[in-house]
Parts: sequence; C-alpha cells; structure tokens
Amino acid sequence: MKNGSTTKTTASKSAKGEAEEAGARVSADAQGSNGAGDTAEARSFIFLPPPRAEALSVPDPLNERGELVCTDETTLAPAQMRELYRWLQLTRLVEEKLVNLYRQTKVVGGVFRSLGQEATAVGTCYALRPADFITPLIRDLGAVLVKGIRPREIFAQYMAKAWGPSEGRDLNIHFGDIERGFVGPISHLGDMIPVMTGIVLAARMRKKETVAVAYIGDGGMSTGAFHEGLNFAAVQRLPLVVVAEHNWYAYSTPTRKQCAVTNLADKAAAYGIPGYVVDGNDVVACYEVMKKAAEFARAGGGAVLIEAKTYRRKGHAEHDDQRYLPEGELEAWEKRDPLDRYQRHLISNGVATQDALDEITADVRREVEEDAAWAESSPMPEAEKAAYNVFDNSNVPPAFRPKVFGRGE
Amino acid sequence: MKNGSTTKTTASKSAKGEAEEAGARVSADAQGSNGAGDTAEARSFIFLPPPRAEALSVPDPLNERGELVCTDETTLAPAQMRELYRWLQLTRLVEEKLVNLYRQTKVVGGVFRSLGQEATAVGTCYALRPADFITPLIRDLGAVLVKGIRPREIFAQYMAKAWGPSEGRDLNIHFGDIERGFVGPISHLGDMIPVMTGIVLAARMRKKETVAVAYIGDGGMSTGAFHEGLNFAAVQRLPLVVVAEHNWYAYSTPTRKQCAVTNLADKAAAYGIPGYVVDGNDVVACYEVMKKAAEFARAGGGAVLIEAKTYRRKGHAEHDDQRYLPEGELEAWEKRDPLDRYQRHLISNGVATQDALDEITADVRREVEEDAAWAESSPMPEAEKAAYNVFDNSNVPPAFRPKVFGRGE
Amino acid sequence: MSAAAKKEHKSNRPERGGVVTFVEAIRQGLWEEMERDPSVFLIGEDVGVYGGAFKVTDGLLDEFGDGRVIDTPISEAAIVGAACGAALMGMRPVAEFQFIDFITPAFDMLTNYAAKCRYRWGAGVAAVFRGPCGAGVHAGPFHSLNAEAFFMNTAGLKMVEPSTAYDAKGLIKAAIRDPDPVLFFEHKKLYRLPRLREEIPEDDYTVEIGKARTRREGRDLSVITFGAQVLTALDAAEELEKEGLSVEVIDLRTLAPMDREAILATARRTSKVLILHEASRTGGIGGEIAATIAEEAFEWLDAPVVRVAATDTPVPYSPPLEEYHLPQARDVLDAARKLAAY
Amino acid sequence: MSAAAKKEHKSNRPERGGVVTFVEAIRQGLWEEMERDPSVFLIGEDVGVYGGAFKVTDGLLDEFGDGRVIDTPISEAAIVGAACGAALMGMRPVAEFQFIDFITPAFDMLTNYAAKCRYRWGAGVAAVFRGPCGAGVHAGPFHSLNAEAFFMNTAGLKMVEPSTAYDAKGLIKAAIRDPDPVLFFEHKKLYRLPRLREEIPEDDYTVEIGKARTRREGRDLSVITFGAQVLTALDAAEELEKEGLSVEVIDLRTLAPMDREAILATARRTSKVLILHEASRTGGIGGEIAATIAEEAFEWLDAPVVRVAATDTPVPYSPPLEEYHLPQARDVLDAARKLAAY
Ligand SMILES: Cc1ncc(C[n+]2csc(CCOP(=O)(O)OP(=O)(O)O)c2C)c(N)n1
Ligand SMILES: Cc1ncc(C[n+]2csc(CCOP(=O)(O)OP(=O)(O)O)c2C)c(N)n1
Ligand SMILES: [Mg+2]
Ligand SMILES: [Mg+2]
Repeated sequence: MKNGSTTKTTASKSAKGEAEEAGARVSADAQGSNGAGDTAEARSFIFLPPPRAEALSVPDPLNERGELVCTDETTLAPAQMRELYRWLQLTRLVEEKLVNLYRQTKVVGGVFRSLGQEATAVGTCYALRPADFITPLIRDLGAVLVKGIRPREIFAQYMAKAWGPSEGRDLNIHFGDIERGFVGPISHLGDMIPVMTGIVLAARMRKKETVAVAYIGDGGMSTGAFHEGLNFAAVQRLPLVVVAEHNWYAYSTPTRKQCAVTNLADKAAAYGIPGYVVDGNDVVACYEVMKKAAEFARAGGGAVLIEAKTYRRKGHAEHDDQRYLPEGELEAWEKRDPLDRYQRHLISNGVATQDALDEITADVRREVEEDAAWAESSPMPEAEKAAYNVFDNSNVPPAFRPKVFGRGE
Repeated sequence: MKNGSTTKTTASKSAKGEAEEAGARVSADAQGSNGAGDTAEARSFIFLPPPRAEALSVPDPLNERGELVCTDETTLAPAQMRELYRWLQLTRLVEEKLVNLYRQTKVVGGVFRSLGQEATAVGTCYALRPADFITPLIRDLGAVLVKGIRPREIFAQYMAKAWGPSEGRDLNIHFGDIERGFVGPISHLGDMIPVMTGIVLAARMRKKETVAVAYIGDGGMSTGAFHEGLNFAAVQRLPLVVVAEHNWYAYSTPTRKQCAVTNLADKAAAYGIPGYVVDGNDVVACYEVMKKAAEFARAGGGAVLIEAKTYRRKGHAEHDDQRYLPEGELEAWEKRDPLDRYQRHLISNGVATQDALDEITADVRREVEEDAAWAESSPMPEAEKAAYNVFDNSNVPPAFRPKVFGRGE
Repeated sequence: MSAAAKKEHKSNRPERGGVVTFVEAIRQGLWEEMERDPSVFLIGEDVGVYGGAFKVTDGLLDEFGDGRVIDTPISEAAIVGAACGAALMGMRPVAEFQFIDFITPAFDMLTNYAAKCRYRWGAGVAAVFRGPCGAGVHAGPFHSLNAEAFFMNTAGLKMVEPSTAYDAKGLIKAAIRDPDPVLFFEHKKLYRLPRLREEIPEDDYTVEIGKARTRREGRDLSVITFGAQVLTALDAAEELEKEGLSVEVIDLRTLAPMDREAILATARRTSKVLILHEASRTGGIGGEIAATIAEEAFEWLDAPVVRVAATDTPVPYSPPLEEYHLPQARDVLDAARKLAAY
Repeated sequence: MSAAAKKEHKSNRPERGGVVTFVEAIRQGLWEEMERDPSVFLIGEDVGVYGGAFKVTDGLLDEFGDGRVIDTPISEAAIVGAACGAALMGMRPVAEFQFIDFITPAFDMLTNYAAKCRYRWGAGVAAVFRGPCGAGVHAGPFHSLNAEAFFMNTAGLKMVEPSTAYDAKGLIKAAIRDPDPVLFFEHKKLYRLPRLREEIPEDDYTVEIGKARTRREGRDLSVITFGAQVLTALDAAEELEKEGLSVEVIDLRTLAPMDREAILATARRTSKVLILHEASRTGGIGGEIAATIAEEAFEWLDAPVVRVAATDTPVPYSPPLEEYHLPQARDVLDAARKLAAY
C-alpha cells in the first residue's frame, strides 16, 4: 500500500464466485450493483461526463432552389399533406382572429400566441389515433384543433360565453372532452404529466391501446410534477409521449437559466426512456417522429420524450414587449416560419398548387369567421350558474350565496 | 417527392448563410437550436436510445489472499486511514447502542439502521472541509458523526431528552448546527436538495468557498423537490454534491419500481452535470470520489451527482420484517460488509495491526457508553417549553395554551 | 422471513363483518369494494407486498394482483395526479399517503386539479385519498399531522374522518362510491385500539357522507368533535355525568361538506357548545364550526362557544411536550365545567 | 423593442417617498431594503430582466445585478427551499410567486420546512414570500387565489396583506427585517389603482407586523376585513353613514399572528360585527375571527357575527359568474343594514 500516490490492483471476479459458493441466489436487481462480472479495467469509481454536450440539431432540408422546406422522409399521402396544411392555416387564422377580438376587448383574458411553432402541435397531434389522448399547453391550439375541437368552442371560451365548453367557468383551452381524447390543462405547469400518466394507466387496466401525449415547455420541465409524472410513467412502461416544446423562452426566461442541458431530450436519460430531437418547425418531421414514438409506446415500449426545437415569435402573451430578446433573433426565426416553409414544400414537391392552397385558406377563413360570429352571438352565462357543479349536485346542493342570517330569510 | 416511402435530401448550411446575410445576430442560445452547422447525416429527427443500458459497477478489489478489501488508489495518509476506521466503528456501535436502548423502550421513536452502508456516509463526509455543509438522510449517522456531532447529542435526541440538540422537539438526526456545517433533514424526502442549494447560493453571495453535500436515497430521487433543487443548482453552477445512496430499497419498494434507469448516476444527464458511480461499501473509494467531486464543485464546476452502490441490510426500521427480500440477497451482501472489508484492507496493507484496531474499538466503545449514560441521565424537557420559539419570542409571545374563556382568567 | 411466515401473510382474506378493529374494518371495506367493482384499484407507496406502513392494505396484492395494487415511487404529486387521470377514465382509484403529512407535496394537485375538475368542465374526479393522520404517538413534527384545515377553504374536496370501526368501513365504502374526490383521514391511534373493537354487519353497508352522528345525547352542553378526540369527549361526558352534567357528543364524521344542520341542532338544543379538535387552535376547523354557530344559532346561545384544541405550535416529539401541546381530557373537563357554570 | 425604449427601462430608480401607487410603494420598499442591507436579495420567475409579471421588481436587476436578482427555473418548491437555505446562512431572501396561485406547489416547503425550523432547532428562517393574490380581474380559477386560509393552521408562518400604499411599503420593509418567515400577499387589483395613490414619507419607516389599523371609526357596527375588500368596506361605510349608521372599519393588515386585541376591542365597542373577505366563505379566515369573537366577546355581542365572503366554489372566469361568486358592495350593505336593525 503506497500512500500519497495512486496505485491499482487488478480486478477479479472471484468475489462473485464466493457469493455463489455460499449458495446465495442473489436477486437480479441487487446483483446488478457491485462486484458482479464487470469487465472494465480496475478503478475505484466511474466518472460519467455530462452527456451530449453538443447541441443536436436536425439539418434544414432545402428544395432545388435552395429554399428552406420540409423533410422528404415521409409516409404521408398527398391528401394528408394537404390536410396538414389546412390545420396549420386554421391554427394561425384562429389565433389571428383571437388577437382581433382581443383588441376589440371581446376576449376576457389574455391571448397566448403560438406563432412560429404551429408545426409542432399540428404535426405531432396529426400522427395520433382518434382514441388517443392529448393534453396541450396554452400554445398548442393546433393540437387541440386537430383533436377535433371546433374553432367556435375556442372563440366562445376566450369570450367567456355560456356556449363555450366550460360555460364560462374557465379560460382558453382549459376544458376537456374525454370522448374526443382531449384533456385540457390547468395553469399549473407540470401537473398534467401525472394526470396523463393516470389516463394511460387506466386505459391499460381497461385493456385499451391508448397512447397519451402531453405537451410541455422548456420551462414546465423544471417542475417537480413533470419529474414525478414522467418517472412514474417510465417505471410502469406506460405509453406516454411527452413533447417538449423547446421554444427558447419561458415567459422572459431563456433556456440557459431554466436548465443546464444542451438538449431537452437529454432529460430522457434520467427516466431510462428513449428521446428524440426533431425540427419543430418542420411539420412533416414532427408528424413522422410522433408516428414512431406513438408506435413504440403503443407496442409496450413505454414512455418517450420528444424535443421539438422551435421558437416563440410573439411575447409570452399580447402584453409582453419582449424586451429581453437579443437583437436579430426574431428575424432569424421569421425565416423559418413553419407555414411558409410547408407551403414551399408542398408546391415544390408538386403536392399542391398555389391555387389549391389558396382555396384551403379561403375555406378556413370562412370557417373562422362563421365560428367567431356564432361565438359572438352567444350569451354570457347566467350569474346563478356559478353556484352549480362544485360537487355532483344530485348529491350535494349547489353552493348558493349564503343568506346573511341563517334563520328563515 | 415520393409518398409512402422514405427518401432523403442532402443537408446544407445555406440556411444559416441566409440568416447571416440578413444581418441577424442570432443569440448563441437560440442559434443552437436548428439548421446551425450540424454535420451529421441528413435525417428528419434524431433518436436517442436510453443511455447506459448496462449497469455500471466498479470491480471488487481483492488482497493477495483473494479476500475482498478496499481500493488501493488513495491519497489518504495512514493516520487518516486509521481515523476512518474509528468513524466506521463509532457509527456501528452508536447504532447498536441505539437498538439496545430501543429494546429497553428508552428510545421514543423508531431506530433506522445504516448497517452495511456505513462506508458511504463516513467515506464521503470525511473528504469535506470543516466549513462545508452536509444534510444527511436518516441512514447517514456516519456522516453526522464525522461532521462533529457527538454521540451524546444523538442519544439524547433519540431519547427525546431536554439536553438533546432539539430539546426534545424533534427526533433522531432532525436538528442542525450551522457552525458545524450540519443541516438536519426533515422527514419529507427531497426537500433538502433545494435547501442545500440555498446554502451554497448564500455562501457564494458571501464569497465563501463552501461545498454542500446532500444525501438522498434511491427513493427520495423520485420526488419533485429533488428534481427542482438539483436542476436549479445545476443552472446556477452551484457547488452542490448530491450523494445518491443506492441501497436497493425504499422501505419495501425495490429500485426497479422506483425508477427505470440502470444506474442512479444516469440521472445526472438530465441536469447537465457530471455523475460518478462508486462502490458504496468501499470506504476508501467513497472518500476518493467525494474528494474529486468536491474539488470540481469548489473550483466552479457546479453540481455533481455521485451514486454509491450499497445495500440496506436491516429493514426500513426496527419493526420491518423484510418479507419482501429475495432469498439469499442479504447473505450475499453480508460478505461485503464495509467494516470487515476495511479491517482486512488495513491489516493486509500494513496500515494497522489487529491490536491497534481493537484498541480503537475499545476506545469507541468507551465513548459510546459514556455518552449514552450522559444522555440517559439527562432530564426530559419541561412541558411548558413546548410553547416557546415558534417565532422569535422577543417579537411574538410564546404560544401558551389559551385560557378557555378570554376574560380575565 | 421464514417460508412459513411468508405463507401466513398470503392467506390474509378478511372476514365479512364480525368483531373487528378499526384497521380491519377499513381493510374489509377496501377488499369488498375491490371485489364488487373492477374499477377500484389501490395506488401508493409500499401498499403492495408490504401492505402499507400500517398494514391497511395487507393481503390485497396477493388477492388482486399488481395490476390493481400499485406500488409507486416516492412521488405524492404523481400518485394524486395519476389517480385523477385514472378517475377521468372511469376508474375508482384509492390512493394512500404513507402518513397524511405527505399529503403536502400533493397539495397543488389536490386543490387545483382534483378539486376543480368538475366545476371547470364537468369531469368529476371520483377518487379517494387516504392515510394515517393524527398525533399522540410521539412521532414528532412530521408524522403527526391533522390536515383537515388545509383543505377546508377549497371548494370541491370532501373530507371524512371516522372514529368507530363501523363508520370506518361504511365511510370508506361510501367514499369509494362517491362521484367526487374524498380525503379520508384515519387516526393512527385508532387503528388497533382494543376499545374500538366492535361487531359490524356481515352485509354490505355504507355510511352517508355529510352526516354527523350523535354519539351521546345530552341537555346541558354539546361537545362537537371528530376522530380520536371523540373518545376524549365520551370519557369527559361520562365523568361529567357523575357530576350531574348531561353532555351531548357530536361526532362530525364528515368534515367537508360539514353537517351544518347537526351542528346547529345541537347548539340550539343545549345552548352551550364546546368544540374539540386535535389540530392547532388557530386556523383549525373549529373556527368554521364556531363561526357557523355564532352566525346562525346566536339567539340560542347561553354562553361563549368554546374551542379546546392544540397549542399553536408544531407537534413536538418528546412526551411531556406533546402532552402539553395536545388537548387533554382535563382540558375538556375544565372547559365543560366552566361552560356549564356560565 | 427600440433602443430608446430599452434605455428608458434601465433608468428606473424609484423616488424615496412622494405620491405613489401601491405597486410603486412596494418597489420602493424592496429597493431601499436592498440598498440598506446587502443580505437582501430577490429570487423568482422572471423577476430579473422582465421585472416580474406585474413589474414589481422592475429595474432592480440593473441596479443590483444578477447576483442579487435571480431569475429561476419554474420551480416553486426550489425557490422556497433555496430561500430557506439562504436564510439559514444569514441572508434575507425575498422570493416572488408569479401569482400566489403558484404557492401551492411550495406548500410542503413552506409548512414543513420554513414554518418549523425555528421551533425544531432554533434556526429562524428570515425570508419573505410575496406575490400577487386576489380575484375580480376575470383571471379564472388559477390566477385569482386568496391563499391565507391554507396557511392559517400552520404555526410558524406570518401573513401580511396591505391595503394602502403607505402600509405596503412599511410592511414589506418590516417583513424583510422580520426574523421569521413572512408570506406577503399583494392584491393585484390594488397595484395600479388610482384611488390608492397617496403621499408617503421620504424617510425610512416600517409598519409593525401584527397590528391592525382602524380605517374608520364608528359606533353602530364593525366591519373587519383586509386587502382589496377594505375598499368595499369603506365605500359601504360611507353609504351607510348617509343612512345614519356609524360603521367602524378595521383593516387587519397582518393575518397571522392576528391582532386579537384589535378584533376584540372593536367587537366590544360596537357589539355588532361583520367580517368580510374575498376567499370562499367555508374554511376562510373569517371563521377564525368569528370564533375569536364568539369565544371572547360573547357578552358584548348584540347580534350574530356575520360573514360576507365568496361562495364555496372555485373562482369562475366569466364576469357574471365571477361577480356572483365574489362578495359585492351590495352584499355588505345588505348585511350591515340587517345587522344594524337586529
Ligand atoms: C407551476 C407554475 N409556475 C408558474 C407559472 C406561471 N407561468 C405561466 S406560463 C410560464 C412560462 C412557461 O414557459 P414554458 O413552459 O417554456 O412554455 P411556453 O410559454 O414557452 O410555451 C410561467 C412561468 C405557471 N403557470 N405554473
Ligand atoms: C415525501 C415523502 N414521502 C413519503 C415518505 C415516507 N418514507 C420515509 S422513508 C421512505 C423510504 C425512503 O427510501 P430511500 O429514499 O431509498 O432511503 P433509504 O431509506 O433507503 O435510505 C419513505 C417512503 C417520506 N419520508 N417523504
Ligand atoms: Mg418555452
Ligand atoms: Mg433506499
């Protein structure tokens, strides 16, 4: 033994032999821990450097004219590709209408735009089956629409109308519809990850092949609920696909102040699940990655984490002046606009003509105007309705405003 | 464009050129995301398989006679090595005394043994400076003792005596001493990770070179607080070293039901920090790994995760019948007893003779008996003390039991 | 553990009814509900092979399998969240907190998700969240919680705390069948208390949530209480009887929604009310009870409404300290005598 | 944003004193305390470059640097835990919740760690936890919370909620200097309310924690309230004055520890008490106030103690629903008239 200097002895497997000699049937689990047949060279500990220090990025696909388009690697049929365009356009136009209504003070709360990141929500959600479940973030309007929620429901919600799906009780996409596989989020970020874990846990108990998709932001991944939920899903090998929308900001906070990983997908390692990195502004790539992930999950592979690299081009909400943006960043991302890009892609690949796309757009515009008008024409809720449905009212009476003096008034 | 089949286009860097042409100074952060000079082959997304699927283990070092000992790679001086033996022995004998007192019903709460995992706590803590901070788990009595807490304090705490450091208000190692760099835990697992992050955040503000070490179990790592705390420490590059004591069980729950990683150290990846795997039953290796980790953290490298592979040989607490253990597992680990192993190591390396070690043990035994007697002789707290110190009492009066009728009684 | 011991813990099917302890009554309730309804499942830390820290779920894994008795990571927020998600899909989860103290990391999920789902979009979360609560066993500041006041100001959560074996079984069954989220508190001192052993029916029965129970009728004053403190109240009532005082004891059983009718009825009947609970006095649910009486039975009151509760401190560990902290029988006697003499 | 706009937001040093809004008063308080004591620092989501969602910390980053104004990940438990750890080391952290609703994921850290440290081992956690609370701005079920009742039954936490610019500044400074953890609630409706603009002193001052303030003296009945509802109470009092009723308005300012003396004094003075708060009625802190009065001022009471509060529902989003839910001026008038006529 030499002190002060570092020397090595040779590793040997006889410790294991010893244990076996003693007739011990060591469990496969605890067996894995130590002294058990590791062939690496002798060392007193193993150092694991922070993994994947380099940022992973997928290459920008260009068309013959050198313009930025979408990936050609696809299984989508042309009709599907045109439908995808419709969803992208619908998402954008519904949001623009909301901003319009907001400026007219007809929207009661705030408007949170997904401008520039529509491809992530639309592309990933389009890869799901009708019976699958999603829970979106505020910026995943596209996914909500693809899931079958109609623009009129959205408008009525934002305007706090009685005909909105929550009947004016909650705002924007905070509602749900089990039939359509849509579970609206609550504001508290992260909380939906455990909830969606429960959705697929129940589906498995019921022997259903349901996949659940939970969207989460670069910010929301820092919450304890995210960690607890995804870890539990991973342990249970539940078909939960988490889409991490890496749009570089959480309100004003840039990703480097949110976490120290280079790719959000690196976090998959902590849950023992596979991760994907995808160009979140390429709607075809988003579709393809979810198709693979959902298949894997559905086949019993368990949870998957997808990181979609995209960018939030508007502020956190309409009131945000984005003072915190470095100069030029916004402009660089405008060039990657998912809708422009996809339009170029469709045309240069001969999937649709400009005229055909314009027709889709006009059609979408009609739907948006019609639905907005419907929502505008709908009434505000009746005040007394506020008292109902805290509990099942066949069981517990509604919470009427209490009379000030109890006796007989 | 070919549908139904998968084709590839070639990646190009001109998208970046385009952005630069437009004079955009894209922030280094958001720049990293996409289209930016990735040289990998064309693909629409990148797949990251679950990492390190194989369990990492460090080889069992054997002496010339083929007996299991400790690593020879060390910077410890012989006197230090004998001191380490003293701490291990003290830990074991204090616990044995506690069990003794428990059986005599002198201990008020439960006794949670660290039998078989003493080397992790003792070895890692011994590598710290006096000004460094630790927060132990219930099973890290060894670390608490190394940090300078005396056995008498421990005995008095367990017996709920007035002379215990919490004066009977809290149990076992639930107390603290800022002077000695000891912050006792609360029961709620995970909560101490954020707290220790705050400790080193404050130390940095005060321009101190303090390192904080937080011990956590395979179970405690599943909590949201663990995730939030370690992530924040990583972002802030704070010198927080987390020691994950992988003892294979959380109460009755085996690690495979706790998380889906193969090594707890794999979780470091999610925080962008380095990880280590160490043989938790090799006290020398535990010392060396902490030395490296603390140095790295202190030098500004930021947070580190160490996984110590060890085993909890007793039940969760004294009442636990361990019905959930696979046969033979316990016996296999008895052979890896850290104290026996280290004793063999010291003798076969000529660092100490059996006599010298026996003398240390006798000395330790004396201390334990003396301290236990001191604690036994100490009084129970006075009942009315319960009302004091909820708040600073120079500010808010103590919480005396309220008089039943307010007026003048 | 020996093979024999292992075998023994497998043949752990409870009787139906019979003379049972409090813990056995709950275990029967869980077992029968799982047999009755395949949607019912258990989820929590160490509820499976270990049968729960207090063995409330002992034997259920062997009977129902690990598809319906799920050991989880140490993740209370995930346990509650997953229970909510499963409930949305029509399942009937029963989640265990190892100690009620560990409900706090799930406070967000309970108050924001579980409580508000039905109100927000009509989706009732039919889930039960249960676990051992309460002090008096020298378990210190983190294993002695009475959590009811934390949840009292959140509309949408029901809270139940039984004090007899009969009620425990009837209420756990009612909670499982309830269409809304129910927090079910089990005072750990009661689990195996010999005094609580009683004969319960063989037949299926439930106890209605929302209804208090008069445990003892009286004319001179009322003690309104729940959980383990019901025993303190009954003992005090007996003692006071000897002194010629007739004391009514109301066991709330359900804490939310509270049985306002029962509270007001007893206040109007005796005109003197003592509220007794084990949680700290300030901000405890005694305030809500006292306020209800002060507001709606004012004209019937012949004396101040009096609260006997723990001191405004954490629960200390050491026996003399904990005794000082908690309300004691002598405090109830003292208060009751003064109230009677008022 | 233009370069000019960028520059403007940098020269953001507040005056000392002057005529200020509620939010500006708090910002002054934070600024002055950070200048006075290098141990004071800010921590929270978007408190730095963005200056906080409500701009309470606007400009502080530029003045004090990112070593003392720390933008965090979205991790409320870590924010609170780190603040506690830093406080143990002698720092004076001021942590922001972007909305008080997001205090719920930190409920465990606050009630178990922050609240109990001093009691358990003598280590006071001198930290402030602040953020915008309150309803009435159509922000729906998750951005309208009044959280005080959640924490009322946990000994060891102080709670403060000012209703004037003067008090806001004096209390935030007192909170920062306080040796124990203080939850500091800022009603978001008050931040920029023109009515609250007032002249505050140039000199350093604090407002003592634990003391209520009589906002209006009266003889016929008392309204006990706090936060934004103080304005409702004052308006009602003025209206009632015209009807010949003299109404006393007590602004609690500190919710824990409550100013029991002030509560009992006003009850004894007017003998009729109306408690007004914005949180739901059941389990709200009105219960504690009413109970205190019913217990200790019983003989002085000439009428029931009446609570006016929100309905027992989540806070709905749509204006007509939210109006129904929240206590309105007309509810106060109605109750006060009945109380006076009792
Ligand atoms: C637990 C919690 N804390 C704070 C907030 C306030 N908040 C709302 S959105 C937001 C930023 C979210 O960022 P990210 O998760 O990246 O989503 P993005 O807005 O970029 O889509 C914050 C901090 C919240 N909703 N939930
Ligand atoms: C948040 C929380 N939930 C539940 C518990 C109850 N509990 C105490 S110890 C324990 C098991 C801990 O296992 P691990 O973290 O692996 O530590 P070990 O006992 O193995 O050292 C549990 C579940 C707790 N203390 N905290
Ligand atoms: Mg984001
Ligand atoms: Mg463990």
